[in-house]
Amino acid sequence: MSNMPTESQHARGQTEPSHGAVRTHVISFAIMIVLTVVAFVMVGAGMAPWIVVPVILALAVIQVGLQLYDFMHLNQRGHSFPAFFITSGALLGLIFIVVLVLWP
Amino acid sequence: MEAQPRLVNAADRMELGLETSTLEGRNKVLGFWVFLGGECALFASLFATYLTLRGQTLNGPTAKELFHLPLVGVATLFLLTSSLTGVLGINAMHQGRRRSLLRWLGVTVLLGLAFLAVQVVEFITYVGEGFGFSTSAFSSAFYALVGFHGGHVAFGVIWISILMLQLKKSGITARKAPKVFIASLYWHFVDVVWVFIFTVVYLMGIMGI
Amino acid sequence: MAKPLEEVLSHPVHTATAPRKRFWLLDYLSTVDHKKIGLMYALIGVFYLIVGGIEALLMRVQLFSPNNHFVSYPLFNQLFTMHGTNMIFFAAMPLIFGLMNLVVPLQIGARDVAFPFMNAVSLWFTFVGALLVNISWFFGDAPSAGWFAYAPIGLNQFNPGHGMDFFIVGLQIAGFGSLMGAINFIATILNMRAPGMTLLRMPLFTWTSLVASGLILFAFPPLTVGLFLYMFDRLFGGHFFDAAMGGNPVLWSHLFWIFGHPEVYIVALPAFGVISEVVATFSRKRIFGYTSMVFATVLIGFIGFMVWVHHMFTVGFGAMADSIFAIATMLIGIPTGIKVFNWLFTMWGGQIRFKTPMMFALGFLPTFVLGGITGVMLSAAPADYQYHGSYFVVAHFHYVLIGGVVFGFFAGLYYWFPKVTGRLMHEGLGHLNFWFMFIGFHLTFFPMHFAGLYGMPRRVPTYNAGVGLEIWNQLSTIGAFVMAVSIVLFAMNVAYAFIRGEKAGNDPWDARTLEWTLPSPVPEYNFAQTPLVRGLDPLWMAKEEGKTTVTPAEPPGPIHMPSNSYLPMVMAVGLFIAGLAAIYHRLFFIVLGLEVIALAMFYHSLNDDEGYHVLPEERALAKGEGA
Amino acid sequence: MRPKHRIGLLLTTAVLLLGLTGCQRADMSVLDPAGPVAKMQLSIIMLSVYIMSGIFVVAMGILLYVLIRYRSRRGQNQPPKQVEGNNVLEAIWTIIPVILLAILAVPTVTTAFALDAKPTGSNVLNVKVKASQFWWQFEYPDLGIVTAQELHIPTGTKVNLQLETTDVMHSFWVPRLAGKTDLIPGRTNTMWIQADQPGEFQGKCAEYCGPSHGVMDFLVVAEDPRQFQAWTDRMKHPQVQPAGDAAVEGEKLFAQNCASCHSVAGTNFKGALGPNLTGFADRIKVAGVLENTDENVRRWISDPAAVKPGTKMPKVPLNEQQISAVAAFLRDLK
Repeated sequence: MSNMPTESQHARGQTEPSHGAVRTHVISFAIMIVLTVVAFVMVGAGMAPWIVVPVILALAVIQVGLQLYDFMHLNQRGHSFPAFFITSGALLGLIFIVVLVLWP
Repeated sequence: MEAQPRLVNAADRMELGLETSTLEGRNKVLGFWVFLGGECALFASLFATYLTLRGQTLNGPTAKELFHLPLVGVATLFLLTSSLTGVLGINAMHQGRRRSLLRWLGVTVLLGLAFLAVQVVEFITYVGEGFGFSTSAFSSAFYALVGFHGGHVAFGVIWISILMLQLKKSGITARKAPKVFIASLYWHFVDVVWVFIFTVVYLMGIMGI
Repeated sequence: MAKPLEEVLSHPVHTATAPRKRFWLLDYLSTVDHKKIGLMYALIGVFYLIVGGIEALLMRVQLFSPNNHFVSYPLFNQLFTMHGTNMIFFAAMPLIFGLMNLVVPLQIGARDVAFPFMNAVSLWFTFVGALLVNISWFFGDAPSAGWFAYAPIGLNQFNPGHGMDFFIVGLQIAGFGSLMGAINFIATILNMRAPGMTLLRMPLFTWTSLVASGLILFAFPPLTVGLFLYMFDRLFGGHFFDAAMGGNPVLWSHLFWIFGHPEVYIVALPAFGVISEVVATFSRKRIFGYTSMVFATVLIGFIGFMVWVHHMFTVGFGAMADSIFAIATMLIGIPTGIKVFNWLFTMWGGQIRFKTPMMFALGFLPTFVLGGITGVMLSAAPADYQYHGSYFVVAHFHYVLIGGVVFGFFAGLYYWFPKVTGRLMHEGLGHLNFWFMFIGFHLTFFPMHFAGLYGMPRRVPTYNAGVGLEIWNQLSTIGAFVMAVSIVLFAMNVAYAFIRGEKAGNDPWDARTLEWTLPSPVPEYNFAQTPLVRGLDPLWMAKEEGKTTVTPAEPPGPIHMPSNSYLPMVMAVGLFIAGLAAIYHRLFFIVLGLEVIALAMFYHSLNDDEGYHVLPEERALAKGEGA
Repeated sequence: MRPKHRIGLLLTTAVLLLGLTGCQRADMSVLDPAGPVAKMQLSIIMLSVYIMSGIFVVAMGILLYVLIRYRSRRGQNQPPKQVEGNNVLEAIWTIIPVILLAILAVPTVTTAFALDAKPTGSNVLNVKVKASQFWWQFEYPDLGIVTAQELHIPTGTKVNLQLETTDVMHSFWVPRLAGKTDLIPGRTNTMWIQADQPGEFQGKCAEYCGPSHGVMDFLVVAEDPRQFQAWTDRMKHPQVQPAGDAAVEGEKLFAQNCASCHSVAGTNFKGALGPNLTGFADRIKVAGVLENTDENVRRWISDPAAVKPGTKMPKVPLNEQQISAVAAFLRDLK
């Protein structure tokens, strides 16, 4: 807070975010829609659960990765702490779920 | 002089937007990511609860009898699209285009409201089919998980609306930017949770897993 | 129209100066200063330590002899429920947040925490949460399902009164406070370190605070969910834990212990941090194996989340689950052992000075080691079938929580007291305080191991005569009163320090870290100039170069300060009203309370108070500041 | 004075006291097992005690040495050498605990699996245990016997327990025979016990279950197989012949006031809410906690909640004389 003036000097060299970002976001979005449609269609088509379940879970994970890395800017530099906390939360959450499912 | 974290951070910030131009902003953004880590644990606990209890339908309807794919599909479409409009809003903010930012945030709020409307319709239908909160352990767990998510969406709608009011008044400033940015993080996170909800609750529920 | 970036960033520096002085009480009620907040946390902690202690004494009197009727069975159940709840949530938690608030920003060379306003909100939420749980006594119905509140004994069918509702709502509110506090400290520690203070140059107390905050972050949400489900079951007809309706009582046990086990490390790790600081300072030696200490701390934090099922070995999950969690639990012994040996070898080759903080640290070592080894004994699942739910477990966790945490905190209180108040406590009284606590502690809890092995279950208001249990219980009761005397001695010592305590000066202990470069008591802005850190123990490094203080990293300039605000207290009052109304099903007051909070948040968000600046000239006028 | 002196003193005192109390009747002691399950569990306890004592002694030895050798002395003007660490030492105190824990982990796992294996065979006795606030029911499905508060088992025989609860969580614990297993609503747990010698073994509820959790006691009565056989015969064909006027009057009062909850084999009394009272006269305890004397029976009936707060048994509207009559009837249930 007190060092705001010095901070701003560094930020002066900031580049305008490129318009390419919009294209990336739209492509990510298109992929998400496709993945969602695939998941819905697989279930709607009544395929065998032992194929469908792992596939739709994998599709969900890919979608979430897109959200985190593209929409939430986790791909940008200086995001190691955010990445650490969100992965820790996800990992521990997964442990909670697995243990509760195995030994309810 | 040896390595100084501040300087490294400053170099990192070159690529980033206005939201991290002040220490206050960086605190807000990091703090909010940390909070989202905690939210992971929160929703994981709710998912675990749901997965533990989903077979306990007693005399009430089962997931397979209950869920309608098209309804869920529409809701999903609304929420996914709102995630895109949210990030486009942040893009506009980074370019300092306030009107564009407000427009995108407005669309995001509308899509959020549309999602909530679908969910309200869905819940009313279920209750009409004899699937209330107290029907069975399964119904309690279902409403807890999906309702908690819906509550998050509703909160996000209110939050972003208030931010829009403020943005109208003050414009994009170094103090406003982090607030808008974390609201967008929140919105994307809510979307992330929904992806797992439609997969684990609805799709797997319809398959009878 | 967008403003150009430059214009946005060169936001005019506020020239507003400090607001006029307030009456001290109003100042504390509205403060956002981490030091004052820390002090209030510590006061809450000590207050509930005494309340929980009185509850413990009543139980010990009841258990002095078999078939005693000093208190009724239902009252006894309320006493142990409130004892556990108060000690864990409202004594230990506020004490750690108190120490963290008082010390962490000073240790990392920061002027404040990342979110000063939210810090005050955390404090007030903790305050009203504790109040809500404890006023249940005055509503004639304290909770009686144990601090673990197992379902279904806590559900309406078996617990029709309002006591459980007070418990659930109060914990929920305090839990929100803790969660916000944790986020605050993570952001503070990661973002606000002085220039040059890399992660591996942070003092160990800061490290343990960081890891403890991380544990709160991931452990409290499962409790939040559990409490919500409990509330739905009790108030809104849910069926999460009611087996008759397909619910699963074990689900609550899981959610509770997912939180409950890390909770032990949440309160223990900062205590380990205190011990690391105290042992290094009073041996006049750098901590031995700093890096392995850091990794041990992080490892304990992570493994701490993978062992909770050992609280449920007797639930009947089968040999596979029991084996996995037994081994995971044993693994925690390894980083803990590393810590113990590092402490021992910090002292090895040092010049040990037996000041009061060091006495508590030395008392901590054997006590905590005993608690640790009984912990490993408990982890062996088949043996645990015998220990589980018996007094052996009571002995074990009091060795960890009193031997580890309380001794650690008393070491910390004696260590940092001069920094906070500017006064030294009395050494003689301090030693007396230590010995009473140490002897009283072992007299109380060592016999409990045997009571457990002789077949005494926990949470019983009476026990069988003539089976060899009397002697252990009588020793315990006597010891409990000896411990009570030690708390009185502590209170006397604090009073003494305020009345005639010696002036402390900047660095009374010949210490090593940044907080000891500051005047005692610390000025509101902490560091007039942010220090430049060039290694672990910056003050010690400066001393080795013959300097008395650490070189600053910046020229003197205006210091930004956040403004005081009553809003955190108002929000807490709103939550208190809403909570009480929820317990008694008064919809109007629920809405009213929530509206108070919403309006306060809305006002805070729109108000955009940018604080004020302390200018160098003003600082020069202040006393104790070598201008 | 330094801390570990005190510890040493306390340890010695504690061991001494342990020896002294060893002379007392200690029929709930984990350290005095009377069956294979408790013996297996004790062996793990002892193994961990040995390993852990070793670690404790080493650590405290170092502490003692350090405190004597490195206390600050007059005339030390130079600060001590600042040591960063020592990789070899740190490796040692990482690896040695790993080895020690592995030594403990192996029997832990094997014993866990051994105890988990359900005993089979023709001579295994099956018992269904049902816990309620605050009493225990024991049903022998193969023998057609139901009893309460006292579990009779033959010595040298594996007994399979099937554990269920009717209300809240409880935990079945007989320290001298086996560690505990919880009884949880909606689940059926199992465990097995065996007594190697005849005797009465005190059992306790070990999971907090309400106001009278502390007095939710029961007994396991182990008898040699012939005596057990005799007991089962008596339970299958109980003598229910009230002798004397008081007992006859008691039977009538029982039918009016008690039979809706209590059942007695060989009679029309079929209440299922409270403990089965077949063979009541043979019981060692009343309500699981009081010695089975005439006075205690009357005390229990006249005000059950005074003995067990929160019990479901109501205060029956009977005068003192009527209560004595009911007690007389119960005394004749053999």
